[in-house]
Amino acid sequence: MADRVRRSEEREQSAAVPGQDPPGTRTGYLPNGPDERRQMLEAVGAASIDDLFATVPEQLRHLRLDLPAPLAEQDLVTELERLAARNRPLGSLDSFLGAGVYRRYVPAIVRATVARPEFYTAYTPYQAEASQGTLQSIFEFQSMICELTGLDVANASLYDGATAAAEAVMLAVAHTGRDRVLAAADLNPEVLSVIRTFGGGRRVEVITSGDIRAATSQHACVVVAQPGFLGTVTDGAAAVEAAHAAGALAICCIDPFASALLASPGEQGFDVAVGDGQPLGIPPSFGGPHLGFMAVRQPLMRRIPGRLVGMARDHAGRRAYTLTLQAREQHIRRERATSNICTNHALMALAATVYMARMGAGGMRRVAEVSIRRAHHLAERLTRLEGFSLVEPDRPFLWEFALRVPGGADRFAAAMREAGILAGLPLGRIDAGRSDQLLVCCTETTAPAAIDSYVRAAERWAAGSRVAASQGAAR
Amino acid sequence: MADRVRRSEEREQSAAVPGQDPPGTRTGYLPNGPDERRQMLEAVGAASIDDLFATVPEQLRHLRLDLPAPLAEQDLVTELERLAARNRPLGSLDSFLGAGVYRRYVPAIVRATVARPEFYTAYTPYQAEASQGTLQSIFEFQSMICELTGLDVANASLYDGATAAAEAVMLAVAHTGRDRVLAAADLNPEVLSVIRTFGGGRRVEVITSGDIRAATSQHACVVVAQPGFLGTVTDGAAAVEAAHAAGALAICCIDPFASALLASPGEQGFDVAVGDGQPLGIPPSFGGPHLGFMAVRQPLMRRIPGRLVGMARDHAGRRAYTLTLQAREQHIRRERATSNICTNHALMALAATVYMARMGAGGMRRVAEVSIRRAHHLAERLTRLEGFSLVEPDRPFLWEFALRVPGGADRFAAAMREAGILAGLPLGRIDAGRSDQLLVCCTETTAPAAIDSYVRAAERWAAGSRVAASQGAAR
Amino acid sequence: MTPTPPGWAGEEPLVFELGRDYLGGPREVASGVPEPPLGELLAGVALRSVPAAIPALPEPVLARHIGRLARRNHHLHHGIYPLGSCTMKYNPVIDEQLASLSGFADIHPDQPVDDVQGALQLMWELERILTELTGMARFTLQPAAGAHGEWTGLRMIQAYHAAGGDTRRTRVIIPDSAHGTNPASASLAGLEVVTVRSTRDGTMDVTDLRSRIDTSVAAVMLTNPNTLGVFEKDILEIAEVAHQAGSLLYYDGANLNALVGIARPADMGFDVVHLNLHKTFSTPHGGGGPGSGPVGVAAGLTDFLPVPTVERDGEHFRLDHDRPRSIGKVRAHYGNFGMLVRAYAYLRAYGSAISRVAEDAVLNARYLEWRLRDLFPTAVGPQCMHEFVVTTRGTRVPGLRALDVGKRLLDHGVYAPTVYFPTTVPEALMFEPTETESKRSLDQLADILAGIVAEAERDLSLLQSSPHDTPIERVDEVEAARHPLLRWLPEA
Amino acid sequence: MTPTPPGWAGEEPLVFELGRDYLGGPREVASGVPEPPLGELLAGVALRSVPAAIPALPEPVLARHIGRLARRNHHLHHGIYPLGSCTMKYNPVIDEQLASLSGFADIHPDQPVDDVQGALQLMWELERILTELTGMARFTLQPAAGAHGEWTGLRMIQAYHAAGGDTRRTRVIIPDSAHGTNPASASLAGLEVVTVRSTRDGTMDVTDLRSRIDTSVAAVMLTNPNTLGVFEKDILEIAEVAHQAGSLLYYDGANLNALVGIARPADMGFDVVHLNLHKTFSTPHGGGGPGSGPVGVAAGLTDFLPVPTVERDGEHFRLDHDRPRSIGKVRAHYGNFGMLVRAYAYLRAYGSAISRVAEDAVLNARYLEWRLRDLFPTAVGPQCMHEFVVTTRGTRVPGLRALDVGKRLLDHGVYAPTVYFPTTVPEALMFEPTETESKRSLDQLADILAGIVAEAERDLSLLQSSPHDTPIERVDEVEAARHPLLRWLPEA
Ligand SMILES: Cc1ncc(COP(=O)(O)O)c(C=O)c1O
Ligand SMILES: Cc1ncc(COP(=O)(O)O)c(C=O)c1O
Repeated sequence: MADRVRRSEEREQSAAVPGQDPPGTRTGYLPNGPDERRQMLEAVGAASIDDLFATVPEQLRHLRLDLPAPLAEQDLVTELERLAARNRPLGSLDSFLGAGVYRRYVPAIVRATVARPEFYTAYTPYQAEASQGTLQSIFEFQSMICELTGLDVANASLYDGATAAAEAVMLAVAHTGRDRVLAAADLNPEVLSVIRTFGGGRRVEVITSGDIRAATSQHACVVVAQPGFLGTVTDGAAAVEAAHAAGALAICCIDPFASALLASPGEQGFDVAVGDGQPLGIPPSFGGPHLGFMAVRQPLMRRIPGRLVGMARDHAGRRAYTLTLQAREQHIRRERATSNICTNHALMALAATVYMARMGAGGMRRVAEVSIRRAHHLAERLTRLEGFSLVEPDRPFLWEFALRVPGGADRFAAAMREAGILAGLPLGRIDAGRSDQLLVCCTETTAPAAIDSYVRAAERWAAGSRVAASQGAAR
Repeated sequence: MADRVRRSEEREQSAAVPGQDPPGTRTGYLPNGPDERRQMLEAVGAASIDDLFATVPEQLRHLRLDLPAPLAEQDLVTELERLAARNRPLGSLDSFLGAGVYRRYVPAIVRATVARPEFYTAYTPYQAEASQGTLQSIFEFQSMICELTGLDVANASLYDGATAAAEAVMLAVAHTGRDRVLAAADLNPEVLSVIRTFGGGRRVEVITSGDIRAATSQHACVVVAQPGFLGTVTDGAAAVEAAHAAGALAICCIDPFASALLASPGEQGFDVAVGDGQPLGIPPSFGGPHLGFMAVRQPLMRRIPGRLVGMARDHAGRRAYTLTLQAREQHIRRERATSNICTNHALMALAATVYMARMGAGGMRRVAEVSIRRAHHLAERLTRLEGFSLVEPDRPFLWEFALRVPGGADRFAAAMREAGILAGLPLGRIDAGRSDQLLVCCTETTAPAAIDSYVRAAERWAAGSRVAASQGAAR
Repeated sequence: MTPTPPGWAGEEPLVFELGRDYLGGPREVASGVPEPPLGELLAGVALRSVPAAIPALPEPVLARHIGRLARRNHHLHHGIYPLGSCTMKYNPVIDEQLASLSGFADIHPDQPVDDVQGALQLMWELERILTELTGMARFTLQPAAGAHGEWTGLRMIQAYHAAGGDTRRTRVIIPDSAHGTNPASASLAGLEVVTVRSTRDGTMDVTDLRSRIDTSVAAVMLTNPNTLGVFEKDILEIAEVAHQAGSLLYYDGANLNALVGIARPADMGFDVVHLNLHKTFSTPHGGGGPGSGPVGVAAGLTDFLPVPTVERDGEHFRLDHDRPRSIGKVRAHYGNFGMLVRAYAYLRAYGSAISRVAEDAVLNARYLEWRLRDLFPTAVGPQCMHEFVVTTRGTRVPGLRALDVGKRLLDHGVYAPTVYFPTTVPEALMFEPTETESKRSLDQLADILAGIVAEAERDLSLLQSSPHDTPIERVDEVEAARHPLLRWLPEA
Repeated sequence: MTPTPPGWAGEEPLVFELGRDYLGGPREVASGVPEPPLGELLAGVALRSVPAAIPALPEPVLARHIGRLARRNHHLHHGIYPLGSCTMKYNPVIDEQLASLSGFADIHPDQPVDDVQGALQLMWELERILTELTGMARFTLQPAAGAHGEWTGLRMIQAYHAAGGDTRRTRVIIPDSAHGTNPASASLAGLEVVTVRSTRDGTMDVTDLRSRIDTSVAAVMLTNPNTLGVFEKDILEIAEVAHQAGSLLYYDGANLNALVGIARPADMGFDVVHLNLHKTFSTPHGGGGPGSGPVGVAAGLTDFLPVPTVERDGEHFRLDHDRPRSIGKVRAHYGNFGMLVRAYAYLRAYGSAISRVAEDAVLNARYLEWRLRDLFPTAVGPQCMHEFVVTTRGTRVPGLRALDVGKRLLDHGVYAPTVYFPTTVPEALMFEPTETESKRSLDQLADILAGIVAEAERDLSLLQSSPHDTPIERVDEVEAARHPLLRWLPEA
């Protein structure tokens, strides 16, 4: 009897993938079976699937691709879990890595929200009437970014903090008609090089300087980071003063948690604030997708790149949200648009919105505080060890600090890694002159026990390098 | 400035938990803050929260409970992950455990569906107009269970397969007015003991027998399992014949995958089919929540326990679903209800519904087939080893088989576990006479490589026990 | 009303109408082993003659079906769910995520105990917390729901009396306001039900109790606060009466949300207690279940707990199956473990602050009751605990029915309160807001109800034909029961 | 229409209206370290004078807010989303679950390479699959979206010409039917745009191209099939013309869904290609993003790829930052890795059967086009690939506008097709059903459209005032743009 069933299954076989497929099974995510396909081909008057591609020159078709066999969902899981298992998640280590990407606690409701098909399977909210959910959440995001940065207008998101900074520079170039950019030397190096690549096309010259007061009337903008790449607090007011004195725009690359605690960019007088919203409920994910945000002062509103959502009324007088001021955008303005951005990072903006609404300004501040306390505590204990010192002992820092370690930062980090500790980013990778330095980060997810482990392991290292040093001396 | 903010936070403190809480933070999931509480107390004319409990005798109040401090979500995760890490998930081992609980592949869409708040936060669908989602999905579940069992009426779910079997027995007792039950000796022992506990209250006598033909006119029902606890196929038709000859009901405890492949209970003449739907997309979860299902022939419809959903029309003539035939249930009939069940396992029924809709009868059959092939292959290879044999070599089995192993099943299983293999359930735990036996299971999640590992480890064991035996002989 | 568009709220076909493929299905795993014909492996076994008519839906089709069904449900993330007696409190998202950790979801009940120490520890610790909150000596975590717990508790009470040689106790006293599961559970346990009246203030009539109690009574079953939301003020006297007659006192813990952390059933004199983790401790209701109904007992009854119990030896946890006086097994395995994980997580989140739950639950109910004071007469006076019952009898609107108010609420995105329960109150509307509704939400509900009553004064028929804005209108229940259509049929 | 009830579809307050607690927040972790006053740790640092007005919402309040917003979105699990050019295909649920595995989501870009071998291997293998599907030599997986890819590709083309000493090429040729990002990307790269006409059949006018091409042209940018859904039949000739002039040929891969596994851009003569993983390879659109726009290049351009590239040494994978001719970095780190995981999973699910995607995508479009043949004139004849453009000009209903048809569709639970694009077609409706819509769904859409046209014949105003059954009606866009209100204000 089973055989009778089997035979009738063979009908389903017709369009299946050749090979060892059992009859009737379907590959991938195609709803139509052989019956539907036959009916549709007949309807459109095509003798075969091949007929549909008649306008494609014959010589281009009939590929023989070297691709692996299709996988059942269960096998796909096995395969991807195998790859995932070849990575060591931060949660399985004691991690002190930061440098622009942070392991912060992601509340359950944030994860659950971005997993909802109502949000993740929706498109850019072109049809406002059927997209109020996305639109309102973006409006809330814009409002929160304005609150956080102290500025007037924020857009619906950009790709990441680095491209956001580059877009800000392009905005300044367009706004001022100038083609030089003065960037603080302690910008995140990833951010700086993206600004350079963006600037390159339009022949914008990017100069870095330790002295941000060097701004002149040739500069479109001054770009500083809060905190700087090495975790230290920047004197934003001074940068603003210098920029404005030169008629340039003042741009601040800000960490959102810094903005929750410190005087905001708006308060300090910046014209533009950009940053990466990854710490706001978005996992590190090996560097992406993260979240670029940008906020500007009112007069720059029409120069802002990307989507903007506005609050309006529907014809029945109800509150409604809609994409607005689209005349800045590529689909209307084409080559004269303020940017080429189309697809942005809306789902990440949703994550950040839910994160901020859950934590509130108060909760975010306390996250910043606990991170600061832990980092300072760790720094204090480490710098008591022989050979360990702060690179910038005189500048206040937040939750990251540059640490000078004995025996080479790369070797130190490797030894720590043996002990299950990601001790920080060896700065020699970025700047050969800093090969004895490590950028160390604490957050609210850095367990106090991990701090103890770090100190103990560093003690062992210090002892070892003392021995090595004395042996070296003896030799 | 930070201090100014801090001080104003103290307002929020009033109703907070004593101890080290930072000002303004909130515990748990309470939306109202101190301001709202104050307003509400005032409105209802209570001077304090304590006032609200004035009707509770003073001597009962003012508890000093010994409970741990409240936890932040992040700390809660740490704590629960620590406990979870003290368990060894099946996925990290090569598991051959079954015995009524199966590790079958759960398609992603099943997991995603039961994680939707529209389903998991809803109540029993009392108000049909606002509960069509749950109601329609239950109607689909009932229909699928009917299709699968070949019977006419299925309910909206019961707690698990064991209580479903007990409810079936109670149904038979009520239907026949008889108070004896003949149960096949190879019922799952968990099921059998639950039947006994249920029967105990109403003084129903449960007799087990290897010969199901022993049914007499004193028996309310004959209960058999398909497959039997040891994985072998039961001759359902014979059980039905014997039951009906004695005027008793024939009840089949069926594995849903057995029902997808073998002649269905309905086809074989059973009056009632029950079982556990856990293998239909529900994780093992240390034994629960699983899913009891029950289907009966039409004449028994008004005796079925639990909820039933019917298809009907709304006042506008649209198709609508609603709870129906509630006169069987406790909230209407109280002590004369067909059962006391109220809360059931609806969400698990939803999981099973989505599972079945994804796999279809064909997909389920192929899952059964691949399980059978693997189990037979493993059995075949193992029984080639010295000292290993099938306990019931002459009875056909599905994906589970009882294996006789040399040197004691408990010791064998312990040794296999050392090698990362859960070799099966040592049957001595249930029946001291079977201490040399192991119940071994394969499913579609049993990797062929795991089967190879099993055979290799068993070879080593066989070699070891040969040595031990020869040493014993030498001694 | 414009016709419901197929898009936002129209009819959704059945799974069976979305596909007819009973043979195909998703791509499957390769067996990886030799594949002799199945007939060889299953020689002589009767296979299905026709496949079950369960279609395999392609994932995009199935996902949309689910998405559309989901939208047809009221749920807690959509609006208030003030179902009295059901404690529809918010279910923390984190609890869902924790329960699905592979270390909890992917473990087998028959794994060696060394593989499941975390699970056993969690159960052991949860049992300790529940004993602390109730004052009982021990708990079984096995029952799958409240009713299951009631029956389990009664079976233990039977075993207790039998162990004392007292086999004449075949009756259970239950107040008239009790939930239907109480008498039904008694009956399933083979016990006879004796009903005791309530007094005018909604509490048990102690005189009536005294007149009915005798040595045939195995247990007195009570809910406290009772289903009217009123604390049984005579509880200590009731306990004395019951115990003096040799009866035990059973606590239906469905309403513990009013008292958790404030007062303990053991201190009131209860001997056996069941809790609904799916009420008090926020495990989600899942559209009807699963729940979890642990049962706690006083010291004299611990021998009768279902097997197995979870025991601790130093740092090691184990299952104890060897309990000769146990009533046996009440279900397969050890309980709805996934629900236990959620409840444990919930309890650890509140920890020593758990009484805040009861405080806010009562305050919310009292406030809502106050807001409705001029709309509906209360059943028994205004001193409710976590829930209260009002009636549509005696309002400004003659002919106003509880059902119609409930149905009209649906149009406002609010679920109806429990209606027509307890049965002792005519036209009852039973509101339980729970502690997780904000004041804003309660004010909104009160405003909506005021609007509905005003509307009813103008035009009652609008209520009587409501709801209007839900995916369907009222269902023809009579026809549904007269010609029950309980399944899809292939040829229908 | 009855007034929208607050329940099922009413207004939802803003987060800012649901709470005002700017100081509190959820319970926090203890620092576990000494806590000197913050002022000591941050001596001399300017702190915020007032907290940001971002309220902390209790979880139950926030969850309901999200639940109600979710219900106000059309999405793929609710209905068809036939947005032309956007490839709104079904997003497999498993891909979401896989991307959130801690082995993928919880890894840091600066971890030692030995800690992230699985991630690098996945990227390396994905790159191989993309090269196989396109015929390009190598890919960068870094660009975050199509537009980002376009600009990255153009920057490489600039670098290529510059490396050959050819610095005069400052222009890009783009057809009039191109997507807006093409010219915008060119402009961002500092290139000037030259527009080439389309012929009547919708393809590029090769004569016009010949007349405009010269040694100032760095690249010719094409989409194929183009935005009219028509295969550029002269593609081989176009490639020859471009190459003969020393220009490179750029492929906007947004429409690869029509050809994946059927024909390869490299074989057509393209030198640089960007793909939209969020279109062809089903990573979800997320309400606007994130996407992923890998760029592939022919062998002569691999030196210019952004740093770093992923390289394989035997069984070991590494990042190569040391590429002196690279255009540099185009974003932080290595790409939208979470999207790469999804696309890789999708590609492995189809594997060698990937051409079935294109087959069914084209068949579905062709079938829908056929079903609509009597309702709307097509823009360029009936031989579409994966999408097609029709117009409301010249239908039975004078005055019928694309916008009104689109809006009326919303009432039926169908998203509007892309309207008014490409700009070369007046009153354009651009349908792309994708391969993941069933025939049943296409028939339904065609029936709905027939109904709408019939309705328009009777009463056009019903369309013009539509939608009626969505959470809101049409928005006053003009007012929105005139007085832009782009944020909530604390005192508003
Ligand atoms: C007072 C009371 N007792 C008992 C029960 C039964 O609990 P369950 O539904 O979990 O079986 C309920 C449930 O609604 C109840 O409200
Ligand atoms: C033809 C075409 N090119 C380019 C793009 C831009 O892609 P993205 O939105 O990913 O930047 C699109 C997106 O809609 C498109 O349709």
